[in-house]
Amino acid sequence: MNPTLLLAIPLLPLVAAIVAGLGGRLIGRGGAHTVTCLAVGASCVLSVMVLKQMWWDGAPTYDGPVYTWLVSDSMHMQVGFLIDRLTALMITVVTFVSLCVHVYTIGYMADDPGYTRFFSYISLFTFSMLMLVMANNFMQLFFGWEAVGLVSYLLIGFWYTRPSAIFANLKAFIVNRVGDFGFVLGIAGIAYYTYSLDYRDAFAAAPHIALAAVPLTATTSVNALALICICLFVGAMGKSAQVPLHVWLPDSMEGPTPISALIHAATMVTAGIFMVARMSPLFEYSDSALSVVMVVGALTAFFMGLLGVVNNDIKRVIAYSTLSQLGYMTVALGVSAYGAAIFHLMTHAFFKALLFLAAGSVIIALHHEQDMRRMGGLARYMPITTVTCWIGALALIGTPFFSGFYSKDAIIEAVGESHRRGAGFAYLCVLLGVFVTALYTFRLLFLTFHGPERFRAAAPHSEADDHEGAHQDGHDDHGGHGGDPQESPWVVTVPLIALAIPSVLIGAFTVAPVLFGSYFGHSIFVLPANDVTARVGEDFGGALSFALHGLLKPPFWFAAAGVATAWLFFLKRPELADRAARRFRLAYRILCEKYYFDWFNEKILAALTRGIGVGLWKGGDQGVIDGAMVNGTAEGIGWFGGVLRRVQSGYLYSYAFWMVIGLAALLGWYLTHP
Amino acid sequence: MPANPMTLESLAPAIAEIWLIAAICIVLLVDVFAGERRRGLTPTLTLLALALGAALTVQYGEVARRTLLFEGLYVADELGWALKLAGFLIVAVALLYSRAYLENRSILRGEYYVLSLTALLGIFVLVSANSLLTLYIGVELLALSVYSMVAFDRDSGVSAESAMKYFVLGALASGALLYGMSLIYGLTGTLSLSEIAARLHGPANPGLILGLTFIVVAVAFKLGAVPFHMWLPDVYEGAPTSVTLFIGTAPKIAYFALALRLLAYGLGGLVSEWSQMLAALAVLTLIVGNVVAIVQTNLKRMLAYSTIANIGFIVLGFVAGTPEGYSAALYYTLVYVLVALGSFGVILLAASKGFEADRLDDYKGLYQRDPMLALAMMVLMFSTAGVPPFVGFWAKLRIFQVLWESNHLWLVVIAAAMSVVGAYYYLRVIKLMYFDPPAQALPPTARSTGVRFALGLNALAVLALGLLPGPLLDLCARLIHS
Amino acid sequence: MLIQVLFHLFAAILVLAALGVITARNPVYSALALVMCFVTSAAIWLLIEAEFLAVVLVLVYVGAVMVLFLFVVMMLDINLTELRRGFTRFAWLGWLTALAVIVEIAGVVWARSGLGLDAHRGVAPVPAGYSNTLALGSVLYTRYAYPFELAAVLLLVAIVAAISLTMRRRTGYKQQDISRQVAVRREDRVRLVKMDAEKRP
Amino acid sequence: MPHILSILIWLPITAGIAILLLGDRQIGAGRWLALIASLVTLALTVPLWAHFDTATAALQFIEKLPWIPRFQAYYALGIDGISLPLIVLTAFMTVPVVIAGWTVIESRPAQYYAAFLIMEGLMIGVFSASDALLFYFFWEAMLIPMFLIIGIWGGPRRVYATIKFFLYTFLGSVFMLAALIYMYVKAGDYSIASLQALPLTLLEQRWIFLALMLAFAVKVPMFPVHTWLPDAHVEAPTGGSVILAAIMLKMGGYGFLRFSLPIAPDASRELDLLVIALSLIAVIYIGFVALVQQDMKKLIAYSSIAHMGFVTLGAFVIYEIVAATHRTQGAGMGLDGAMVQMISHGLISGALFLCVGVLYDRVHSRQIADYGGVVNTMPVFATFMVLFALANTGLPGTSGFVGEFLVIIASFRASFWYAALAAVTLILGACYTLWLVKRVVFGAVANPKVAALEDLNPRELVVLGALAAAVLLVGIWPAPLLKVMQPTIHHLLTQAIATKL
Amino acid sequence: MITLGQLLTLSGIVFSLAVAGIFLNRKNVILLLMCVELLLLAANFNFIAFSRYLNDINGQVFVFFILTVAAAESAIGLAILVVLFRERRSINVEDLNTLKG
Repeated sequence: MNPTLLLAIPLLPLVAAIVAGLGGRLIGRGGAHTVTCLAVGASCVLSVMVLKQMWWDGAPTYDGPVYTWLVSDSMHMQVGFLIDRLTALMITVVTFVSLCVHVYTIGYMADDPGYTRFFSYISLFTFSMLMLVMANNFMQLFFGWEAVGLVSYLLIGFWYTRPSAIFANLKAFIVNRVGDFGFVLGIAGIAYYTYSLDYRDAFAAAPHIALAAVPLTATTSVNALALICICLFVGAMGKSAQVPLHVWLPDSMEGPTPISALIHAATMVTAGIFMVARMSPLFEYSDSALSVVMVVGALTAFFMGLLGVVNNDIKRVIAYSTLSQLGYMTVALGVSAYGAAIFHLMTHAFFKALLFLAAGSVIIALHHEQDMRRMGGLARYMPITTVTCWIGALALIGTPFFSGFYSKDAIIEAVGESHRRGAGFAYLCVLLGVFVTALYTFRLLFLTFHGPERFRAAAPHSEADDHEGAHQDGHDDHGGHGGDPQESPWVVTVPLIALAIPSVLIGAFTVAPVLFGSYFGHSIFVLPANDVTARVGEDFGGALSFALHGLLKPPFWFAAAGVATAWLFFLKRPELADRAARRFRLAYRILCEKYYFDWFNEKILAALTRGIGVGLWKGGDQGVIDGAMVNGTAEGIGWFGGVLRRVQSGYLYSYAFWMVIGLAALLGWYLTHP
Repeated sequence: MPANPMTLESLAPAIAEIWLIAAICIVLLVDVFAGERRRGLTPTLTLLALALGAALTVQYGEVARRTLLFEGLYVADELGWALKLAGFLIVAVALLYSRAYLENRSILRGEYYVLSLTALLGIFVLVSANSLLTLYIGVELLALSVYSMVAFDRDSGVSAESAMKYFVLGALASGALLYGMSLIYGLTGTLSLSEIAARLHGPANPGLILGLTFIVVAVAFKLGAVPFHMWLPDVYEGAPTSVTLFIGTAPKIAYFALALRLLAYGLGGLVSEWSQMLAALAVLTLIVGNVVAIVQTNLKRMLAYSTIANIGFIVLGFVAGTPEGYSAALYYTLVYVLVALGSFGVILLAASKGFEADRLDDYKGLYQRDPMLALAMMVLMFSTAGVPPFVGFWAKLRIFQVLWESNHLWLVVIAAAMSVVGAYYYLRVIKLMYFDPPAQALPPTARSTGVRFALGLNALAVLALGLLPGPLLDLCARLIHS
Repeated sequence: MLIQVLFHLFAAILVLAALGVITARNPVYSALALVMCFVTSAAIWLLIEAEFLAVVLVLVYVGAVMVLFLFVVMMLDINLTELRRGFTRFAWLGWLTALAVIVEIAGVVWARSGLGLDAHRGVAPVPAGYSNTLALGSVLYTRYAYPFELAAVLLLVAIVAAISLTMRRRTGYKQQDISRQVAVRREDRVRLVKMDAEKRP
Repeated sequence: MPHILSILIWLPITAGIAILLLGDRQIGAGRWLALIASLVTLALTVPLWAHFDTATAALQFIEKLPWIPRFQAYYALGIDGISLPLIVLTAFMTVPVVIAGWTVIESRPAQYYAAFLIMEGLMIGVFSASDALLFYFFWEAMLIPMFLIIGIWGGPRRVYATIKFFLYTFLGSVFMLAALIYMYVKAGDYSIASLQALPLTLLEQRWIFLALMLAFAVKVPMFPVHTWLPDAHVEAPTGGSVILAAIMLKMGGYGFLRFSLPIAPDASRELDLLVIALSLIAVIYIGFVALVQQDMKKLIAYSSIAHMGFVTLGAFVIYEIVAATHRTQGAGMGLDGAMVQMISHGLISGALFLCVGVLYDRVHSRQIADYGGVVNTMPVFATFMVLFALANTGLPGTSGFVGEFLVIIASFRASFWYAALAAVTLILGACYTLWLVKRVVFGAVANPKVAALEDLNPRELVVLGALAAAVLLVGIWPAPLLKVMQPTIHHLLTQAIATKL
Repeated sequence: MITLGQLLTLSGIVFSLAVAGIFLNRKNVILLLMCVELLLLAANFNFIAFSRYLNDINGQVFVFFILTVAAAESAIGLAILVVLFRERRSINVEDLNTLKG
């Protein structure tokens, strides 16, 4: 494989980003989107070529350095690429979704004053994400990891005048930093045991690391590999928004919708999933770490899904859905079904990006209205959006034959097959999660596209998560209100369609090789004892039969029940929903408050942190150190000086007296102490 | 006592004293006959006499090796020679700085110059003394001249008050000195320092310690070590600034010589005893000097306490009890005198008719009124604080060094801590001059070019000696070892 | 034995007189007590055969210095009632300190090896024909010529200082300067002005 | 290049004196002289770097002249891999300072420039002295210009701040001097090499170590002797803050590497936990304190303390690594990290202070509350500010990442907990820095003053641009920097873990 | 026979009384000058005692000079006293406290 070619894949978007960013004024809006779209398009083409080479031509894995970043104490830290099938798949997904988003943005952001900046950012993001997935070592992985975080930070705060946006981006960065905290420790652990940051060395050493122990206190120690893996997974929890580090993702919807689609659904948030899959040779040797992964994933999958049921902001519902789906992927990782996770990652990337872009389309049509209670009946006005959104929804709930079905069903079955500690609980979660998924997805569909048209009434805003301020600054106001909603322009709908197609088809086409076949080859490592995917695949008889089989399995019925419930509560008898909310007031409240995570973080954790800060500052720095020690010493000396000064009374006899005292004392001392 | 025939050649080493006595007579006579009309004559003549004295000393006064004169009452050595030259220089500079000040206060009288010269003679006598008797006479000659100078401004009540205090306490100290000397004399049977040194060996008996203690007290008083320092702030503050300048500079050399000749040479056999006593005094001196200086509002008084603090360092050099220690003390003394000359010189230049410029607040915003003066003062203050690249740093370094060499860990620690405390009030002066705006309309500073030039040279010397401290360090070591 | 009795007598008077100096209420009494101290001291010095100094002490101190003191006391016209001695409540501390110094000195003097000398021995006997004055005189101008000269300067200092400090020329004070009157020349007083003769019309 | 070090030291000092002599009346010429002198000094570091032999740990560019024969003290200069980057940093950072003061300093400008140039020379002297006495000479002399800079051109509480600064550092230095003299008395000369070679008992080492540590800890500054720094930074003029943060703090770190570790290796080993504990406290405690600051400069100052904690951590964790693994492998990484962190912090904190200076020059306030939405009116500035802020949080790709990364990796070898506690900075650093950015840069225009802001002028653009380039360069390709230090670090490690007993 | 010890003790007592006089006296400056004389007398006693004990004339020469110096000293002391009295109209020791601290 040609290294220059590989280099071009990430560098093209980088160059485009720099050009658009620094030279934005020079080349203008048109120039900016042309340059970036072309660059990302080229990257996409190259990625597909790579994928083709890897898949069909059976090209060998490429693992080579680009340049030496530094050498410290004979440890080489390099920038380099590892291109195997996993990478090839990832870069293709990334560049493809990115390309779609680029195109979509042309329409979506048409009126925004930060147009060129936006293109610069998303190109930069593409570069960062590519660096992340193409890395052959931890340093570069971390570089990409942080870089995507950075761009995410910049993009969530894209509309920097909105208080909510800049709050959300700060929150996102900091929560991610909590994850990075673990991630860095994990990397440091790897460096400790292998004295290298290259994957190759780390993976080779995994069995040995599994035998080592890290002392935590004088008497207790933990398994080194478990510790490292959990640390790494903490990083993944941050990036992939797993409980309890998920809190930033719903807020990140403050960013422009393309960003929600690109970063917070399709690509960046899956970096954690990718990373764990990439680290499968490590995780495989630590059952306990995988158990943790699984349980965290299961919790996220079910409980975050529930939140989608009560939220009224269309983007946030999809965001919770994303959280839930990321939970599914994580569960899959936890049961060693890495392939399934990546497979779901891929399908999810398409249909979730589709859902987001569809939501964006709705939002544009309604002049930046995001509250579903002020939508309804849009199907009549926006046919393409409605259809594509339906496709996405069906894929999401795992309707057989749709792409989501294959990946999700595989995960659920894999969990069912697993005997890892906590697998029973996880299975329950993922199964119930299917119902919940269907419920909130169809709630969204019904509230948005069907039922009465509520968008004409200027309903008073009552929900706390309405962002009144966001609508007032006119940054992205598409003209005045009034008139019927209209279908979006082609730059919006084309990406919708482009994404709808794989949302339907990609599962069926790829399930055989990717999930049950040998697509991943050596890029994912599973110990034979842990290989649940193989067990699921034992009775796999092709995509069609797999789907037909699925009709008989519990997940399908759960999903159907969810759809039915949604129909009953939100389309047929909406008052039932209100009654249920009143009846289960406590539960409803907990859900509305998002399990009080935000409340805890803002009211307790942040307040506590500030309290500690103020306490240490006023008490420690100003009180003890400056007050008592520094100024205290100064004042003490001053006081002492004042006292000594009074000894110098001005009276001759006192002076003489002191002299005699001195004399007598000297005499007394030296005569008695010869 | 070898009875050397007294020839003119043999008296050559004493040329400084001989010339000085002659000069005193000349100046006195000329002043009497010149009368009120030619007021400028006496100062000029005095400066000339000092210059000529220095020239004569350079020409004839140098001795190849230590020789005794005047029946062993007088010792001529390189140390004495160098200190006398320094004395000439210091007194000349001090008088140069003082001229305008004296004139402004109508005390520019010939007697002032005569008394300066007699004080200098006292210094010379001390510097070359080799007998308890010559030491005593030197001390008194210096002290009596200085007492009168302090009271010289007859229209100033504080001057008289401080002179009275100085006089009474000084007499008390003289009494102690004599009492101690009498015991030392009685117990060794000789007045000659060389003889005393030769006869003192073996364990000290209480009588010697008794005498030694009295002598230490007297020396401590003269130097200004706590708790015998109390005259010093009052005198520095009360005396006319020109006299403060005088007291603060040249006599320090003499008292260094007193301590050296008497304690280090004469009573060298009792070094372990007196160095312990001095150590205790030095600690007290460092603490009191630095701590009390902080709370002062009068610059002269603050510098007085600063002097006390610096005396603490000089005493520390003696505490080491080695030639290295004495040379460190000598170096410190010379450096201190150089800086004190400049500091009081600044006060003299800042003062004008009816304005003493001795409150710290008078220096607010001095930089804006007179940058050159402020710069000089800053250099001097940093030097005293012991900050390189100024020479004060090397002085402190040298003291630390000898303390380490003589294994005085705690003294090092205390001295180090106290030099930090001390830095504070030097910084305060700089703060006033540079960081604060001028307080109110103050009279302009003196503009006499010559004096300003001298002051500039003074400050420059502080810098130059700081950059290249080697020669002076070597000189001090050589002087002590000679 | 007689000498011992005399010594103790004079010593007692000396101590009492010294006490008198520091406790007398009137400075004049103090001065007189001081004179008494000097006289008894001179007597004791005579007892130990230091005649010359005894004489000088009486001459110089009693004759000159003390007179000077009394002169100043009188001249200053001090309000004596103001100078009534008042020991403060810390006086006992002062006395105690003085006592401590005495004890320390006496302790050293009488301790067994306090001085390294035999404190119980008397003064050295003088040979026959010994003249204390002669002995002093013979070294004073030879061996001690240097300090002698310095003493001269010292006295000069005293003169200069005393005059310069106390002599006050008041402003506006008119006095005759005889030497200038005598030395006056004609040119100083008379100016001959040569004028051109009046122009002729 | 004979005498290049001397030229580097004395050229700026001479220029400074010349500017002083030119005076405020000819300040036009003075300014240009200052700029030219600082640029020439910077240019001279290029051949210095180019001719530096990266294969040896020995001192290079040696100069040696007798200075004080009596003390066996020499005017001896020479640099190795740990001095070179710091010298370059010094020369590099002085240029922005000169430019930044171009129009801003109105009172006594001649003295302002003179102070900075003289200080530059003295600081280069500190880093290139190979004689302990000469080192101390420069070390202390540098206090004077800094004292004046803060005191004359500082803010309202400048007097308190500058005296505190002076006394704090003086206190530390005096004890260092005492220790140096003690060693001189034993060794017979002041050359750093012979002090390093001097055999010392454990007791002696312990006291020497503590005395040296006091001096260096104050300079770094380490908890709990750090409280001078926030005050000094807040009150200092922009240039003063920049030099203070960028260079002066590094002298403390340099001192640890140059003196403490090689001279008292056994005491360092014995007391390493003390230093590590203080470093970690600095990272965490100070992180919390930084979080609640209301004053931008104070916040950055506290952040400096936290970042410098990595320097001391990296330097002393080597003993724990050896103790834990019984090997030296990876210990050098701690030292590498410490060095890189110093360089990087010099660039970043300097840049951040310049950023604050840019705002201060326009609004005359350092209070965070007086700003908000600066990005609306100063987009270019905001870009730089965000970049430097992110670098301050240790974002990969910027220089801030490299040092912290290396130190954390090295710490893990010693103990999981050291690494974990050190890594807390990832969170806290992000919190305080980005919260600052949020409140100052982002948001709607907060008040009319912000609305009236003008974006960077070309002068400021050049300054910040150069710093940004440097920050990114070191972040993206730190290898050359590490390469220069490699032999020296290796040698230092050998010295540090060898025993003198 | 008068022993050395007796003489030294006597001088010690006189010395102490003189010193005590200086710091016990709170009213009269002239008294201080007198005490100084007493102090010198005590020292003279010692010198003469030792001189006679050792039969060494040098001690007495010293006393001779002390007497000279003492005379000069009292002259200057009194001169200062006169100046002081002229300025302050008082020779009260307790009034001599404008300089302090």
